[in-house]
Amino acid sequence: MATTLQPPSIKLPSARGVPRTKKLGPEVPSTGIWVGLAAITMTFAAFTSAMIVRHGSAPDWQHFSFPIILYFNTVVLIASSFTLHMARSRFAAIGNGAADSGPALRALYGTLVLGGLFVCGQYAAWLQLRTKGIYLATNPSSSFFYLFTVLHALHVIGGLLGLTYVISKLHRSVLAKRTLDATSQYWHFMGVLWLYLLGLLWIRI
Amino acid sequence: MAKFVAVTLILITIGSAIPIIAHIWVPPADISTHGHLIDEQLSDTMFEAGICFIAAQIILAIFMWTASSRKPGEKIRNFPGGAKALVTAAFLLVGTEVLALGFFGSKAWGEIYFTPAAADSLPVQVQAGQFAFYFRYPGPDGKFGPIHPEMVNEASQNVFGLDTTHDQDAKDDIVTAEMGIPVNKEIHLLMHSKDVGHSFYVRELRIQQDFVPGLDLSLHFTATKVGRYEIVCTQLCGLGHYNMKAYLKVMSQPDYDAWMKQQAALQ
Amino acid sequence: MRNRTCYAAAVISCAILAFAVVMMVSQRKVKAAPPTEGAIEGTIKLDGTPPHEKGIDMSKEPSCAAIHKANPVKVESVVVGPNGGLQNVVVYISQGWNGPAQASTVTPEFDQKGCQYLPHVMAVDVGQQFKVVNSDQTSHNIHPMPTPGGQNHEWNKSQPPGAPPINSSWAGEEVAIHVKCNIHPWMSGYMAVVKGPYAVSDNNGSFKIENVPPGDYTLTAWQETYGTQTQKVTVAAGKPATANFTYKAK
Amino acid sequence: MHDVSTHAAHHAPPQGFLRKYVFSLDHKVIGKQYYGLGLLAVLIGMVLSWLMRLHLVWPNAAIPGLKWLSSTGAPGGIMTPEYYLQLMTMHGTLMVFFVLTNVPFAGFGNYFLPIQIGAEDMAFPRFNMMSFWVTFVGFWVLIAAFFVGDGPPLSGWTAYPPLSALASAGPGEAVGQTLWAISIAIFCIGQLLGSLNFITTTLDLRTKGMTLMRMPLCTWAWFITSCIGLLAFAVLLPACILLILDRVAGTSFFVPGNLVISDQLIANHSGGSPLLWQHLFWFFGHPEVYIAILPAAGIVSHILVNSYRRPLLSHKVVIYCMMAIGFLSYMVWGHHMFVSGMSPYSALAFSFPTLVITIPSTILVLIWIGSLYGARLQVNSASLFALGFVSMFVTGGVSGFFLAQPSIDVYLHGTYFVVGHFHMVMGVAAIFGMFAGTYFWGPKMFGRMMNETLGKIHFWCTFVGAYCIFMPFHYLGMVGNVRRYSAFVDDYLQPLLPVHKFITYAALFTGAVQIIFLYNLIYSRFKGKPAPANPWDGTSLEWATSSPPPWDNFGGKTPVVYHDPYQYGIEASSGDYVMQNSPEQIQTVREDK
Repeated sequence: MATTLQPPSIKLPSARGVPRTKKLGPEVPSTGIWVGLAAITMTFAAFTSAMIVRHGSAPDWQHFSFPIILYFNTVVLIASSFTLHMARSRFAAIGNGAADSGPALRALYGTLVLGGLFVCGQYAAWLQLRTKGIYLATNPSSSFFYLFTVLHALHVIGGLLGLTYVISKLHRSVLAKRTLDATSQYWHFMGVLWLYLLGLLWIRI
Repeated sequence: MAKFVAVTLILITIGSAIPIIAHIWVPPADISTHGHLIDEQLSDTMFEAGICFIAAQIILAIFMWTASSRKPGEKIRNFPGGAKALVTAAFLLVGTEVLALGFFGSKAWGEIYFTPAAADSLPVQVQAGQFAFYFRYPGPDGKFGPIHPEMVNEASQNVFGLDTTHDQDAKDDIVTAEMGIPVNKEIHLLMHSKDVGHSFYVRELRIQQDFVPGLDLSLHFTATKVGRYEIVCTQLCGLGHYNMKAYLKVMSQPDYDAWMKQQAALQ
Repeated sequence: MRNRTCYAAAVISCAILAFAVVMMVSQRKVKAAPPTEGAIEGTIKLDGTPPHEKGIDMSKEPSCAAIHKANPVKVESVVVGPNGGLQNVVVYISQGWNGPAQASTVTPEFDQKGCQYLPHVMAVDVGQQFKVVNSDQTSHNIHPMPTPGGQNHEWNKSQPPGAPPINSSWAGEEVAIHVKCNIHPWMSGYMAVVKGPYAVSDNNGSFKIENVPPGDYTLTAWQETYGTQTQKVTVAAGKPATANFTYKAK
Repeated sequence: MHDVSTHAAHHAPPQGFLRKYVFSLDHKVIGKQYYGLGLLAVLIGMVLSWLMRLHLVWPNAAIPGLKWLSSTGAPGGIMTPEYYLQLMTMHGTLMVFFVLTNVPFAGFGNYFLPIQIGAEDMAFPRFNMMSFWVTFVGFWVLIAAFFVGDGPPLSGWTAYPPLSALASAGPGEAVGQTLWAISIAIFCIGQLLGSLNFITTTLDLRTKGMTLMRMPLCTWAWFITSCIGLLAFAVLLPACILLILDRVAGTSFFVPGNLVISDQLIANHSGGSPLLWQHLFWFFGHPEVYIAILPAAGIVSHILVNSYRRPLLSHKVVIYCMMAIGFLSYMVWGHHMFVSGMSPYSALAFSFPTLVITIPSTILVLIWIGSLYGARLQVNSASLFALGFVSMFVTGGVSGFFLAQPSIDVYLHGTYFVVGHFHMVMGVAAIFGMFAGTYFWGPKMFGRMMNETLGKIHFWCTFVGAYCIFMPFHYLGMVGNVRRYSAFVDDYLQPLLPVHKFITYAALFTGAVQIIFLYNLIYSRFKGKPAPANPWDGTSLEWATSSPPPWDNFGGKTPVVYHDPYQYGIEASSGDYVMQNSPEQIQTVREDK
């Protein structure tokens, strides 16, 4: 194809910033989050297939009823997603004139608390299992249960760090919308992932 | 320099091809009923791969020679037909070639592996362990005694963990360190590993099968030539891997019976 | 000033002299009165017909198989001599010994020859140096397996032909540590780690424990298949005491 | 956490030695760090291969100085069987992970991907720095295995359980194997961060006019590779976690029950599936081959176009072929498991996609060779190594015909034929890509020209040497010479020892001539003549800035792209080429689609 002198219209990297500074694109965070989520999905997919293969390969699989508190945690996590959604809409409102960042902050803190509550709830679930004498190495089923819940909890803790980061920026009122969006994308994904894991464990364990 | 490299490349190509064409290093004579399928497939593939290899290298060398001897002013010429021609060529020639290979290859594979062992085949159990193969024959009663892993004791040569005092079936089982089989009789090889992964490889029989701990795998083959061959381990199994081997004795039926008596005496 | 230094010098030299004298005396005291050592000897017999032992097929290792072509090797868990003597039995003092743990000063050798251990059973004192050598044309891996959790730790080292001897010793009492070679799974031997004097019965089943001071002792015999037997024995100065053991063939 | 203002700290050139050269956020410094780490790893790996070759042909000879390296592994300098396997494991792991993955992908990619798309840095400089330092830690955790307990693991770079899962399975399987698994897990995290960066940068930070199709071929290769890596390492990581849990927490993911190791019953495991590890590992393992080879292929295409002084016959087809290879690489892992007890039917299901990979690979080769026809070849070290890559790629590729077919693999599996195959196509070819990249981009990275004469000598010796080493491997495989043997005691292997001797001599020679390269690299780094901005009359953006580029790559002037990447063989004011960022109107060479 013969080249034209008019470069095709594609987004410029943000032209802000004086020379001799590095300029980076505005859509970077959301792309990054999506790529990251792809990797996380793949990881859990690998664990899932491992679980299915392991379940099929040997007769030693023992089923056990997992702690009721998990359902409570599930509700908490879903609730936190809603509060985060509220936070986003309230933050958008700030852009549209509403001066006070208080409501958004309150919603964010709510999310933070609920998220923390979820992690504690998971911890409680592990304690319950231990009292029942079900440990990591007791049986492949328990191994996978701990594996999935612990890894998910770690990811949620990562999300909590992200939230605190967002909150601190909002306090200094230097929060960029895309940051909040990226964080909430991650957070909602954690909720979806948990629902998936819960279903998987419910079927298999 | 490019001309020099081109010449080097041609020399390397010829040098690499000679041992293949001259059959200096070839698989040993096949002694199995199925091996000829593999050998034919191997030689077909060698022929096609060889042509691809030689053609590509020589053409690369020639083009290097010509392209490096062009003057700066000279007009650049496109390969006749350009990319389209090459892509079509790749699809038509190579595509059909490899698919044909795949097809015939899978036919050979199917004929070897999709058939179950014959009902009258002779069952032989082989156990791989660090770092030796041991073989077990069911003995007169035709039944293998059960295996008790906790009773495995190599010091007293109870390598399979047999309980000869309690298990009737185990009493007459014959355990050997060499694998003796009658010629022209189908052998049903029952494989299991005692500890880690191993593999059962007999070049002359054209068979190779991994031992996977926790899995009972089986294999069936017929040896067609009397002789003594080496069974070696081809799956990394630890420090003694290089020395993990056993001998396969293919014998006439009478010799086999005699051998079996002699082994029974050693139990 | 001057005579003070002389004084000091005198004192010091006297001190040195006194010290030297004390040393000499004490030396003399140690040398003095060598105790008249006794000894314990006896034979170990197997009562009944020895169990049938499986033959060992070494065809995997041609260099070793060639060595044993003439007389094939059998499992060595019970080795009975021509006149019913039981070989490879470790005899040691289990009670009554209050001398040093390390009674023997030699460095026993654990040889690997024809894909067998020579000796099949080796006794050593706690902390006594022993050396493992390889007289074969092939590599062996020496893999002693003490009971886990004890003072002795499992190890597993290969010894290629021509490699220097492996020198080692054991930290705690243990009768007996099983030694095996994974490259040649049939290879099996034992190391008995004891405190004080010991002996291992020979092909006639007879043993002799040297340098046992007079006194009352409990003697223990260990055989890899039939386990341990003990008996009391009194050692008098001069003449060796006798202690015979008899194992019942199961 | 994923936020542009992670660049807040980035808004001014870094001050101080640490920030500038050690914990730098600058992708160029990080690229060089990866390159240096790879160089260190490749030197260690090469020495290990020397020791192995020496031991193979003189198994009972004392190797001078070896007893100082490990008194137990080599008593009196005579290598024990386990030490051979331990060195082999470390050789494989170092080469595959810390050389073949680090240099062509992470090293050159970090340095040149942002420049070639006109960006000023990676999308997430912090993650970028983290990814290197994580990899660095992984490297030293692996090296630490040399100095613990009874040495590094001996289960090979594939680490099949239960051998790799049970401490009692052999020397090195206690602490060494655990360190190995941890190191690889860490490495995976580093690569995931790196891939995340590459993908986001390519998608979001392209400068004005830089459409995807206008990206140079190596940029494309890095982009595709990072997509492969993102998925592949996301599978290896779980596998390593499961392995570590089996080892330290007593779980039974991979370890079945009733195993008896040296007469001891393994009581605390039951029901695990060793095949599960093989599936997970090879699901990563096969794409890993392309993670090693695709960046090299991209670099080589980039260099070939430049030295052909003409565009390739088709820019797009090359890109589509690389995509196809990357895609297919996820459907073929089972061809590593033809003899490991899979159903014979699934063997066929894996065999055909494997054979299909031949087609895009062939097209690549045909494009490289076909474009050479009628070109004006500029002969320099870079182009020679690039052409050497093509030759090696062909040689290694055709031996794939054999191994792709289960019926032949059943004879060749686990022999030196396999070793020859993957060393040719994955090892030597990728390393040739690195050499080509070094000679081509060295001036840009270090601001000094490298010595061409030395480069050409280095090429010729390495080229001939590599063939002398790895061609005979195939012959040995044809006779059924089993791999991973520390000595050849089998009756039928004894007669092959002369061949092994020849290989050993070749290996010693080829390894020795790499000193020429090292000398060239170091000497020219300090004493070489200063490099101009565009020494090779290149067209892509890395040549549009000074050598070495300023801290923000383009001195604040973000370039705008007007042309396809490879406008060679034309009449322009600058000569027979026009750079991507020059607004000059030219009659471009027509390109087939």
